[in-house]
Amino acid sequence: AELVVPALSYRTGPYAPNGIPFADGYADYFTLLNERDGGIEGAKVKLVECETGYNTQRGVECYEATKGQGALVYQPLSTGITYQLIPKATEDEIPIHSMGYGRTSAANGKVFPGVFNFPGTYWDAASIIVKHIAEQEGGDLKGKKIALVYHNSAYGKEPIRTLEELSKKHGFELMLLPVDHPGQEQKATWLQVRRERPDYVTMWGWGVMNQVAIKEAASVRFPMDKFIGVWWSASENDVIPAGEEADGYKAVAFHGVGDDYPIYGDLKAHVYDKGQAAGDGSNPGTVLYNRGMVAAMWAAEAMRKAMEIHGTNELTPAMVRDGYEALDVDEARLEALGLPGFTVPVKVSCANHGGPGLGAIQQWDAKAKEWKLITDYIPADREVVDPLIQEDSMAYAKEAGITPRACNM
Amino acid sequence: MLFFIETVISGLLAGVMYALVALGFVLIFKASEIFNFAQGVMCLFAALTLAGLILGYTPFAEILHVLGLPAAWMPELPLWLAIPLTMAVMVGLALLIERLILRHLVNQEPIILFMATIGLAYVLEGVGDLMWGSDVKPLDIGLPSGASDWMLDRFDIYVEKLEVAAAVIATVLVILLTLFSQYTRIGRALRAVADDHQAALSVGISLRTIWVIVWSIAGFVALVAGVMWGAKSGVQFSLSLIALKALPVLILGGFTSIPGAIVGGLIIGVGEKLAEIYLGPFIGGALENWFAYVVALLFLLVRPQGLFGERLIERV
Amino acid sequence: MTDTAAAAPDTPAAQAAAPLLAVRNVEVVYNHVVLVLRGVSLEVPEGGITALLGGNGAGKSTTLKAISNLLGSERGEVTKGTIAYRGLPIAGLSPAELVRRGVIQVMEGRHCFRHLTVEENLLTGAYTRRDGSRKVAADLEMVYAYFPRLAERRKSQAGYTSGGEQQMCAIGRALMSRPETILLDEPSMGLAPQLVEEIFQIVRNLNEKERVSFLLAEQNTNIALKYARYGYILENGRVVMEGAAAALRENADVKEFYLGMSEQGRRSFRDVRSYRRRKRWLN
Amino acid sequence: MTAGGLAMPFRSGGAGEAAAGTAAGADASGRPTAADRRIGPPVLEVRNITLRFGGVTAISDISFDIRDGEVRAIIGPNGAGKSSMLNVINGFYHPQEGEIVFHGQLRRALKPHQIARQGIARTFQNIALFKGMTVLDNIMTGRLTKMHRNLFWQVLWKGPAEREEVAHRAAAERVIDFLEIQHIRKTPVGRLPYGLQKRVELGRALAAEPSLLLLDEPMAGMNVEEKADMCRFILDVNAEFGTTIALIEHDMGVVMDISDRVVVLDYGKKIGDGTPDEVRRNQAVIDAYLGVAHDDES
Amino acid sequence: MFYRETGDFKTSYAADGQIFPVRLDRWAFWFALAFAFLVVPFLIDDYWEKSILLPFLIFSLAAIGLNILTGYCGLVSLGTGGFMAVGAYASYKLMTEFEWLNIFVVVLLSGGITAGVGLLFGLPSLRIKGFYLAVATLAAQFFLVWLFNKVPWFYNHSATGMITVPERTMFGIAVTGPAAPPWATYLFALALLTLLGFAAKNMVRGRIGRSWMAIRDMDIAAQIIGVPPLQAKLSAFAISSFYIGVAGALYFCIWFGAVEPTEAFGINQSFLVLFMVIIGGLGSMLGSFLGALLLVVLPIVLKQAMVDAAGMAPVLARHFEITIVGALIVFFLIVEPHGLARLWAMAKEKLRHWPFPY
Ligand SMILES: Nc1ncnc2c1ncn2[C@@H]1O[C@H](COP(=O)(O)OP(=O)(O)OP(=O)(O)O)[C@@H](O)[C@H]1O
Ligand SMILES: Nc1ncnc2c1ncn2[C@@H]1O[C@H](COP(=O)(O)OP(=O)(O)OP(=O)(O)O)[C@@H](O)[C@H]1O
Ligand SMILES: [Mg+2]
Ligand SMILES: [Mg+2]
Repeated sequence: AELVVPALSYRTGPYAPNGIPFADGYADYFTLLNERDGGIEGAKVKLVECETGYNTQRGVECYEATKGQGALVYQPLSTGITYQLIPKATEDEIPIHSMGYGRTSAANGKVFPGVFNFPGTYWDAASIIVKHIAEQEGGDLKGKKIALVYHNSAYGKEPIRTLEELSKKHGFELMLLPVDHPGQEQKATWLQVRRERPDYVTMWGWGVMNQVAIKEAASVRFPMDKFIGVWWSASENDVIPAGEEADGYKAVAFHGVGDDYPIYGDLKAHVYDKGQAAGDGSNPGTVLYNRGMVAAMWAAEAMRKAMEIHGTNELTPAMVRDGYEALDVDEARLEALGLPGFTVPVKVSCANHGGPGLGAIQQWDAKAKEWKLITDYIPADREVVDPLIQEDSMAYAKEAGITPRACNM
Repeated sequence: MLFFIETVISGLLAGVMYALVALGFVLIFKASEIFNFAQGVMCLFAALTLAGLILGYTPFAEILHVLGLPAAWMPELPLWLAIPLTMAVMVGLALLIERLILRHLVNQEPIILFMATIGLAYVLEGVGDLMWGSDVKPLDIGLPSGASDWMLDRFDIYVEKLEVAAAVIATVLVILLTLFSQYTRIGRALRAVADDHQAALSVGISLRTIWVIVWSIAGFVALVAGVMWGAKSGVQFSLSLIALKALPVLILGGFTSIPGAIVGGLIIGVGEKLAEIYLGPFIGGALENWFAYVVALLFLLVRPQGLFGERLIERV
Repeated sequence: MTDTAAAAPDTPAAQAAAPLLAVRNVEVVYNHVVLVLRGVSLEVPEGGITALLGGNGAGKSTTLKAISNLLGSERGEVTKGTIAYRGLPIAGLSPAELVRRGVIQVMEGRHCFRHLTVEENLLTGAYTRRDGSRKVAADLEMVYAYFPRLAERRKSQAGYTSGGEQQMCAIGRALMSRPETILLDEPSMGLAPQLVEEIFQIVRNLNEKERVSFLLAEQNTNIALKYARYGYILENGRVVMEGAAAALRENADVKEFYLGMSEQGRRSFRDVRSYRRRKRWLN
Repeated sequence: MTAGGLAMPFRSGGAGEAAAGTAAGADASGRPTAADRRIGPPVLEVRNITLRFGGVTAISDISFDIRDGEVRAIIGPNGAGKSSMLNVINGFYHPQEGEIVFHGQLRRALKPHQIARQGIARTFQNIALFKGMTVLDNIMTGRLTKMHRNLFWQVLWKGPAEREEVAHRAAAERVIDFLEIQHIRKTPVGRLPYGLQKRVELGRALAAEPSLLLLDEPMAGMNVEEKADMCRFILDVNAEFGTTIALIEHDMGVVMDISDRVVVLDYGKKIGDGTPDEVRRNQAVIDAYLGVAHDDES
Repeated sequence: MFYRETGDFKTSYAADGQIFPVRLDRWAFWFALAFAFLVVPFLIDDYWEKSILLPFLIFSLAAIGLNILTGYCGLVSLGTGGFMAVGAYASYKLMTEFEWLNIFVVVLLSGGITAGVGLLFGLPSLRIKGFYLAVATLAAQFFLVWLFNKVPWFYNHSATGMITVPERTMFGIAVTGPAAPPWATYLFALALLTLLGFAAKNMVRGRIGRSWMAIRDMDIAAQIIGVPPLQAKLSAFAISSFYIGVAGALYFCIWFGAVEPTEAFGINQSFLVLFMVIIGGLGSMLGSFLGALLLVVLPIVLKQAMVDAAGMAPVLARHFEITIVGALIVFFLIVEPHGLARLWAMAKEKLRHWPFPY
């Protein structure tokens, strides 16, 4: 049997520089499974790439086109496409894994049975950043000012609610600075930062916006170690253009960096050296490549789980959904996969599709040209995040006429 | 007050950056009444080519790879070789555009030509990607970058060095181009072509030559703009979207006026920065984009042909 | 200008020997479907003034545009026949190349460059010239001498000048290229009577002094036949009659249809509301 | 406005048979002469008009009148300000000085389309047809001022809108018959030869059933035969519907033959005004405009 | 001679003024319509619905709208995306504020609201012309999108600014929301398109259409013969916006179900529709449909040919696809600047003469 896994990648368009490494990582991991293990439990994975160009319309077309081929799980890879697909995929009973993006409140498995967004949501990330800041400031954020520089789209607006709640809780002042797509010109934004002199700046950026922001921040002499991005503002592409100046820039992360993991040995032996690497093979070890890989890893594990539950390797999307819901990838399993300590342990449940909500802070070392994790994985502020998720998902349930299912596990 | 001055300066300099892109539009419009939507992509294409050559990318590597041909044989070229080569590519492009598109669309409605340039934009985008790949390419050709420390320490004013350089270059360009179009034989022919293709043909102006010249110059301007913007934000697809930033500048200054591009750029630059900073907090930020257009629109209501554009001749 | 020493242009022998411009059996189709010229043949002798006459839509302008290769820009094409200038086929030449060889067309309907000043318009006429700005300046003065009205309006944009001024501008512009052959399409249109006469004087002048050859399409048959030496009458895309101008002028049909004369002399426009004889050559 | 238009054959459902009226038979002498026709009081008076463009004075202090039912010619050298004068009359140019009296009333500053609705129609020196439309549509456009069905009925089409359309179509067809352009009814005007375009333009103006018709060089670019046709149309319109006509023309033969009175402009100034014969003898006019050309022609 | 009009005489002006004067055309049209209504619904699946038919129907509607403005009235607008956004957000607000409103009414009302907005943004067209106007309409594009992105009231204060369509039914069958069967959404859109298509044709062939075309072809002459420019231009803006608004509402309600303004209604959408209109044929109803069809189907066909049939890598295919689409656009413009509709007309003219060349 074949396991059909579509990859809605975007190797073209304004976000291609980010889309390419992710797509490569995602593809290479499955290639590795096929080449090294002969697939998952004997079933080969068939990766169907479909180019979306980060465009919703094309995303939907890709969905409809690949759906018929027996697609088992979708990684929509854009907040816009995720929102699109949530109702459709739910109707079609195909699981979606929007890993660390998409609709945050989909973490509520009762309302969104088919959508998974572990290991952490934007709201988790926001609270982790605030926690980190609090730690830096010795625990007290009263009277501090934190600015959010965000991509002026659904994606960028996600953390606002949470940050507002957090500012109430901690007594800091929140300053919102939207940046329009594509974000090449951010003079006004950074002049405002210069004038208002916030103590910290956090960023929900994407694409060219990230690197311009980091450059501009350096130009207005904003201290880099007080500038913290979400995990999508944390790739090499974003910091390298700013050169030395980017040194010290921070971001949240939910997986390890670099290629210092046993799996890279296997990848080299079974994939790269056989000339099977996706793309031009220049991306292994980069942040987004690793992220593609971790997404593929969880998908593979979920399928394995599904086979275990249903006792067959002829999977249907619904079975894979069950696999996701029963997913449990702990340290030991990661070790076995050749990815020790690569990411946070994940245990999904019927009610919780959002995972542990852990994130570490990584920091850019411009001299060595590499990211380093500088903290342990920090848990999100569940006290703030959970009620928000509850509220938002229930609002959706009401609007869409969904009766939340009961989860008694 | 200091902050206000700072904002204005930033606005002026940002405006110059827009003007650089707008210049390319003006040139082509002036010479053929073609509203060249591909100008933005031409900036991208020029910058991509330059960056690709400097960084030693092999053109069409992806295709060569698929065909099983060697796909990594280009050396990293030095700047003094890469720039003329890029210019040669742009001239070649101009030739091709004339040969394959313009020649067949003589005497057509402006909107048809406009559409053709959008088609061209697609083609260039696709070819650019095929040729050089779609990853971000840093473009470092030794232009100054970052804030001017001197200004910052001395006056506490934040000025981007790159943009000052851009301002100087833009000024020189504008002066040269104005002289060229106003006082040379070719310049006059350019304007004649814009008015009436057929009549221009009938007096012996070769549309082909004129178009190749103009598109080559526009290619050169695109290269300059592409280099400036590429140095600022890396060379990648988004570069082509700066065209949208240039449009309000264009209508404000007037489609046919080279100095208008600069003046328009300055007004738009300052206007949008002031709006974002002083108005943004009250009505929600990220209003730069539409604000630029609204500023332009307001000017147009007073002068429908832009500040320096040629008057629309309405007679019966 | 022309340096070929030719025989006196008026003698038929000279005409037969070396037609400057020979159009043979040309067929023109617009838009791939509209057949407009159905096999037109004509000749322009060196140093001659040849008139192309005919009613509206007969195909005069189309013939001229076919010669000057301006059809392409109107989606028309020559589908049959040959056009030769000085014995060489000119089908593949660009209009610019033709101008360089000395053939220039003054298009019907003025076609001035609206945003250029009158003077700039005239200067574009000299675009192909390589003989230095002094000569160009001298010719500019000559044009101004021909058309004093243009001198008065030299600094205004052509788009804002009156219809007649634009017509003068278009003709003056063509003169600026120092052509050896001019294809003149409706030069008299919209010009005051005095000026019409002047324009034809200029034509005759250029022809005699500078040995410029002319092919002129003209509705004003009267004056055209007065100045031309030879004439073709075109109807419905075909040449229906040709002959020396003097002969044509005496032809009864021509008199009736193109000169507006009846047996009693000039007919008043007030009286023409009666039945008209049908042209016998319109099938 | 056009109360006298009851007899107008172009009017929807009108009775006249224009084409028949002009066709065969009627010999020259049967035609009413200028004296027989009812030439009434001035419909339009132009008083002390001055029009400047920047430094250029196109018209300076010109006054004349146009009487009801007459054919009034405006002549003058190129650039004299004739077209500008028409533009002033139909409101496209606004003169700096002077006033216009229309039907005995001082005319306010109006928009051109409002003036059109008062019954002034015109043709243009450089043909201004709607190039993308067919001959029929162009002529129907001339009747827009007379069509009134609102959007709702338009969308519905069946019913009032269609009835209105058909009625006006009939009127347009009468114009087409009158001008003998039936065969090109459905041809896009851009493809027509110059002379026919001029005729269509006249048709468009006629379709509006104007009381005052302004013609700017209607016969430029035509040969004698076609000019004769055009004259016939103009005279018929004038004679049969009493339409007042003001016309600019450079062909003196035409002007002298068909106009009742002629006003002569020369670089913005009026240098003559009177019957064709008077004007022909006026030395100032001969110097400025006619030259000697006219006389040795015939 | 396959295509003949001979013998197809008209005896009344009404008959001459009908939409398809030639009998053969008329039959073909009614046949196609019957096929679309009676047969297609039984054949379609999700893929056909979501990737081909709905986009085609909806973009046809938008193209008709833009054609009214650009093709018939000669005003080039690049604000189509913004106006579609107005339609979408209007329908969302109407649906959520007045839950009892029938979806059909909602869609039409959304069009009406868009018409109002269009009217407003049409005002500058009285002074500004040509490309100046085209660029100025971008002000509408950017402003509207910004507005819907910025003011939480428009998206009912949802966390991300995304709007999601609630389920609505007609005759007891869902036509919006994920549960709507493909044939239902298809028929809904088709019915609207048919209705509005006829309405548009009726407008453009009558008084209003002529005044638009007069303004388009030569606005000064139009004024001088009595067309009030204010009325003509504003009505074109309003009616065009109505169509575009309806298209926007359908885009959101039955095609996508969830949208965010910055992407779904970005400037690319404006260009896409403009393409359709120009490639199809300015000032031609048929052209609007042909243009929409071509630009909806072309990328899909190219993609399938390259990826599925030829086995090319999707990225490479995408690069080629952009290049080829661009090249084809240029190609079509060169072959016939007046669009597919004219090409079609010329083909018919050839058929009429066939087998003779002229
Ligand atoms: N671009 C075109 N497309 C289609 N038909 C055309 C085009 N241009 C001209 N024609 C047709 O060709 C025929 C000849 O036109 P042409 O302009 O040559 O006539 P002409 O003799 O110059 O008439 P006129 O005296 O009115 O200028 C006309 O019937 C006209 O309809
Ligand atoms: N809009 C305008 N702006 C500037 N100058 C103008 C304008 N309209 C007309 N003129 C000038 O006014 C003068 C009169 O022009 P007008 O068109 O009325 O002349 P005309 O008598 O119709 O001449 P023709 O017989 O050549 O058509 C001309 O010199 C012209 O250049
Ligand atoms: Mg002609
Ligand atoms: Mg005039």
